[in-house]
Amino acid sequence: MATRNILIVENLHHQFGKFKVLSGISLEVPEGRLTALIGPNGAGKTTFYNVISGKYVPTGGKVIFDGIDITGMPAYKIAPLGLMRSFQITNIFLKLSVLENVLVPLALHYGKTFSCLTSLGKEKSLAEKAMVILDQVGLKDRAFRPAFELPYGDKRLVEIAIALARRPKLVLLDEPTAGMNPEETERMILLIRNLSRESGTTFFLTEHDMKVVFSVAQYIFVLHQGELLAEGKPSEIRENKAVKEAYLGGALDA
Amino acid sequence: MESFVVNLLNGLSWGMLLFLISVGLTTVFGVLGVLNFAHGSLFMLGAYLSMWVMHLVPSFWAGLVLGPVLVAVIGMVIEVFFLRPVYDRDVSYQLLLTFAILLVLDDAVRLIWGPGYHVVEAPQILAGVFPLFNHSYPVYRLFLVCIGPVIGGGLWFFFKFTRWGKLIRAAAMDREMAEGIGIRVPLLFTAVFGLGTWLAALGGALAAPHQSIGPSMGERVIIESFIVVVIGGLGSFPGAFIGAIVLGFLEAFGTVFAGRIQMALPYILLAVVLLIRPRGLFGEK
Amino acid sequence: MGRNTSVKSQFISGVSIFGILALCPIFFPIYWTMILTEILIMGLFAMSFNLLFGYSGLLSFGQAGFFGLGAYATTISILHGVKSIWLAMLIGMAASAIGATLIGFLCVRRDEIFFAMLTLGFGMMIYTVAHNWRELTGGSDGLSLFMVPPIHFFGLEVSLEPPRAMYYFSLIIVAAAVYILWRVIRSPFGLMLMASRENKDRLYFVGANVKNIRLFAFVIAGVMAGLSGALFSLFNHMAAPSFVHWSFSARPVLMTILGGSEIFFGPACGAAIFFVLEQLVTSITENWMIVLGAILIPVVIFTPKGILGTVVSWFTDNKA
Amino acid sequence: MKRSQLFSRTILAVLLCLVMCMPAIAAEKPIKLGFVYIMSGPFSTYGQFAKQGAQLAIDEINASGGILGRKVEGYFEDSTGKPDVAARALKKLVYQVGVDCLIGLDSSGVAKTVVPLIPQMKTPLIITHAATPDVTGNICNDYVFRISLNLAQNVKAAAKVASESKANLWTTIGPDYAFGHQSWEYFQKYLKELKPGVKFMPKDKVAFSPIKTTDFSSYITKIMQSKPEGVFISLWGGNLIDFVRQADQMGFFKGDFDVLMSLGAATEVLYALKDKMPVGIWVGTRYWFLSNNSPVNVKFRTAYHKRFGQYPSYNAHGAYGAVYTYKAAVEKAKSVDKKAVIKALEGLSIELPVGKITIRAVDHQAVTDACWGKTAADPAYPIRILKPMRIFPGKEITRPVEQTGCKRK
Repeated sequence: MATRNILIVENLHHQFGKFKVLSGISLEVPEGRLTALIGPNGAGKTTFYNVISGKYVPTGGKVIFDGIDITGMPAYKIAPLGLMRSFQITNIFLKLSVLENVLVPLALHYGKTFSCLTSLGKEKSLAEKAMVILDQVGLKDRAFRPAFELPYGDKRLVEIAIALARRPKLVLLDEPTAGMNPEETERMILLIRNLSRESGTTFFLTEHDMKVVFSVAQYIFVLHQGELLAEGKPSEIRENKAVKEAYLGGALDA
Repeated sequence: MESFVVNLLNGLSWGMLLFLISVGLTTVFGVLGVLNFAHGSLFMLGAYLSMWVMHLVPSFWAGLVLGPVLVAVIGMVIEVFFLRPVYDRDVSYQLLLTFAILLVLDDAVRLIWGPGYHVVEAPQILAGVFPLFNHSYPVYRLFLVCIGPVIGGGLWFFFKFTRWGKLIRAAAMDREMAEGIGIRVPLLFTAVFGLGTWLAALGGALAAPHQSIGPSMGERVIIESFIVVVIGGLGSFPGAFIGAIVLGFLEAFGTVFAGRIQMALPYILLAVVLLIRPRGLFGEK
Repeated sequence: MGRNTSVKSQFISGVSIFGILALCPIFFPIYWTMILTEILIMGLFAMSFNLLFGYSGLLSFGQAGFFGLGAYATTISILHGVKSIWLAMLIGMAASAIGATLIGFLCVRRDEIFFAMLTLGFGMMIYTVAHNWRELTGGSDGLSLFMVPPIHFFGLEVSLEPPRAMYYFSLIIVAAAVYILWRVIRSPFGLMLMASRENKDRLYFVGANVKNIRLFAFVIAGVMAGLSGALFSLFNHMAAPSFVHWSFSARPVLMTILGGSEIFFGPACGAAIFFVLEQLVTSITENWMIVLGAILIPVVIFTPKGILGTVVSWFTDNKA
Repeated sequence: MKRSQLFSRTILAVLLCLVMCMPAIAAEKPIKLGFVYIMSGPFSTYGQFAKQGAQLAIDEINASGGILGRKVEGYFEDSTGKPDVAARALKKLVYQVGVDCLIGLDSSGVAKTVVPLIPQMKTPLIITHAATPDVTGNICNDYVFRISLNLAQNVKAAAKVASESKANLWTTIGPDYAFGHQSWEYFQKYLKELKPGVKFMPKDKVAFSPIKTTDFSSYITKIMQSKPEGVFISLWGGNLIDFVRQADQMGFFKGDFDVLMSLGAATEVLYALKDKMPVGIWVGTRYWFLSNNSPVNVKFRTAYHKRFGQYPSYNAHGAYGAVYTYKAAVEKAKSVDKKAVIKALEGLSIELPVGKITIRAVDHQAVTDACWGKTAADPAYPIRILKPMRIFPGKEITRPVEQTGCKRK
């Protein structure tokens, strides 16, 4: 059975001034497959995400999400289509409670942005939905605590919960385990695997930590100096000579 | 033609005075991150204290040199005792704190020197006039036109080539890094605030022979120097220069063409610049 | 600290404050009733400002522009023959709404000090219009209302000329407006505002058009400022250019930071503190500026949450 | 222990306050006069002068037995020059302090917006400085009086001076708000009446500078370039000082044209400028301390000079004169009842330092003399004085009631 491609990137270019960051990247992400994008520092992974999620307008190429051309679309229009992302640096609503952090995208999703005289407390269905998501990521018991009080690992989970709240078709995870200790990393890997299997959402992550990538991803793209160096199943990538060279041999053995 | 040249000089001389005030404001903002509402009051204090010295010594030049230095000392005291606790606060708290300082300074001046107006004379050498077309133009205004670039150039040299200047620029760019390479940042901040204050006070001392000295002096320049700093780009040195000259010209030529909206000209300029260039003319992204 | 309990306590404190305020004129001399009226009006003004400042993270330095639009439009419509106070106040609010929409559209794209300076600039443009359009606004002299028309309800005619009548009129209007603000803050939209204050970029990436959210808040704040301006013009029988000047915009900033921007009633409390302080200081000395400054400096340095905010956090900290 | 101590101390403090708030229960209550002037900020000079003048009058009156045997107390409030603050100050004086009469108001804008509030307060207000014609014109009311020269009177005198000069083409520089614009309008009207052939610069050639202006050079340039024969200047206070110094440097006073300054003889301006005030310029003021040598004036200027070290300004005179005017009204009415005092004020004539004034019964404007003169140096005084001096009798410069727009009665 041929699965549908949820994301198609065609010949994507991006440059800052004269500095080329992405030069001609084409790739496809099939629905339901846990895909990863790896590459050494400065390969252009975050820029790639920023272009797709609408932070930058690409200087060339096309991004097609779920059959819709989203090239150059602003971020706030892309998210409602079902494409969400998380950030490498924890990027949540610190002074709001954990629950409220999730309620923000939920309220947006259900068109409540400008309803300004109804009480949020009375929106029971929103709160229930939020609790389900918090349960999924394991934060249910901390729902009423202000987000800034949480330990680092939990903040990263809030980040994921926000991305999941709108029940997106595709989630871009930008280094979800960055800065985590081994225990937290372990928990995150488990979470991503489960979510990918159960939630019906496609995950596309970048990762620095090779261990994470190879234990999670079903398919891997390798980005090097703004170009796609290789792609394939984890086992194929592991054996790829060019990839090994790009990483100077070191990281892949880890 | 004649009116054009005269207005050009009018705009330039007022612009240079604005530049001196604004460059202090922008330097303080660039390094300390504080937008100082009391800057206008320090300008006023500069005028009063140099007047005081001028009467004491009595020499215009002594006042011009010593007055601003005295104010700079006061500025450093303010920095140490009042500004230090609020560096990591929101801009609005800093604005309010400096506003409170403004209230104290303005009223203190009124208590000491009374609410009336005072007048200071330009020294003999600058007091005359020179012929311009068939009118006479005061030498002192020309002096103002010249002193602006001199002080601006001096500052530029200071920031570009001296050790202290380089240190200040380093601290402005990255406070933590500056601390990392062993700069005593608190001391540096005090010095920078002193420098900013000195510039404002120097502006006041230079303005003294040109306008009446009164408790309202500061209030009149503070919003204008805010506008200069913002349209030039916060923390930008050339920005303050260009901004001040543009505003000076706008106000000088505005009397000819603007009519009823003349009062709004600085604000229209401010809005237009911010809408087209959000960070000001020389602001960094 | 659970948000729900704080919501409940806020509501209860709101209702009890209203009750106490309703009783005040019975015990207060007439002058203090007038001061209290002013506190109510300025309190609403400060709270409108805080919808932007405290809840949306936008420091507006031109809020007096909308206050003034409300005051002028109300005064002008009464002077041009509008007999109903309600209609006149509605016209005032409409004028502020239009002004806030136009100006907000341009301002909400900017942040922090740039937002503050833009609002300052546009506020001062409104000031220039008020100051120079002599035919309509009376120019620098402003406009004076010789008589405020009486209000009618249920066939009853009530004159607003007696200070106590004006007080109750203001109290009811301000209470209604504050209730609306309270609803707004607790609504999903209120959550959006706080989210935009906390992390504008993130909100953008979960699919919110931050500009529109801010614009909507700007308009609500503008209308509320306009309403307080309309009340102020009725209370003082006048509209004057000084209502629109930037130094008038500084008042809600001062009051909000004095009272505390993170507490719903903080700005109103700040207004009360400000007025009482002003009354005390000016009755002692003409040099009230130096005294006010000397009081403000330690307040800003030592109570970063404002006076009410600090008091509230004492209590909540003790509980925890 | 400590707590109870605190408690008892609080009670003591409260009691003390109460005692202090109820002054002199036994003695006859003093007459309370409430003053509202600009006491703080940029224009506080005016409030300070007024306070000195008022204090001097009150002390003199109390030393000579008070009014109807009762002592006089002055209460001073700060208007800050803002109409809402001024309204609050007036309310405080009336409702909280319970004054018998209100005196004051500097700014015309403030006067215009608060005057309609006065009837509610049912307390007479004697305006001593604000010059807008409207408060004794189209917004006049039963409770508001003015003993100082208004704009129309002052400008009428200016027009008379101007009509005698050779200049036939006039222009103006004034502050860019109602006062400046109105001064110019009245000046044109009155001068045209006196000298029909006279011409005035068109709108785009005259200059109005915003009140915050400190650099007048471009306005000076504009006026000089338009080549007028006469210039009428309505700038005042700090604006006028800045203007005179900058204009002098640019050759404005070299004699290419005639110059009139409607408020150039204000003492705060002359004291600031001292010998930098050019000589031979026509200047006017609302009160000139050397305008006459009547015993009242000599007593006032010497007493004022002795006590405060300066010759009195028009604002000091206004407050001083208002207190004496109130005294005269009370003595005429033989009562401090507000209605009776108002009745007595209507049509009252009294000898003030400025000369004899008469308060017209209908519009409540005082008919008072205007003083103009040419600036001159005199070693006996630290400031410029007026020589020659012209006194314009009040009757000649005060417009008839029908023209004021006052619709009382």
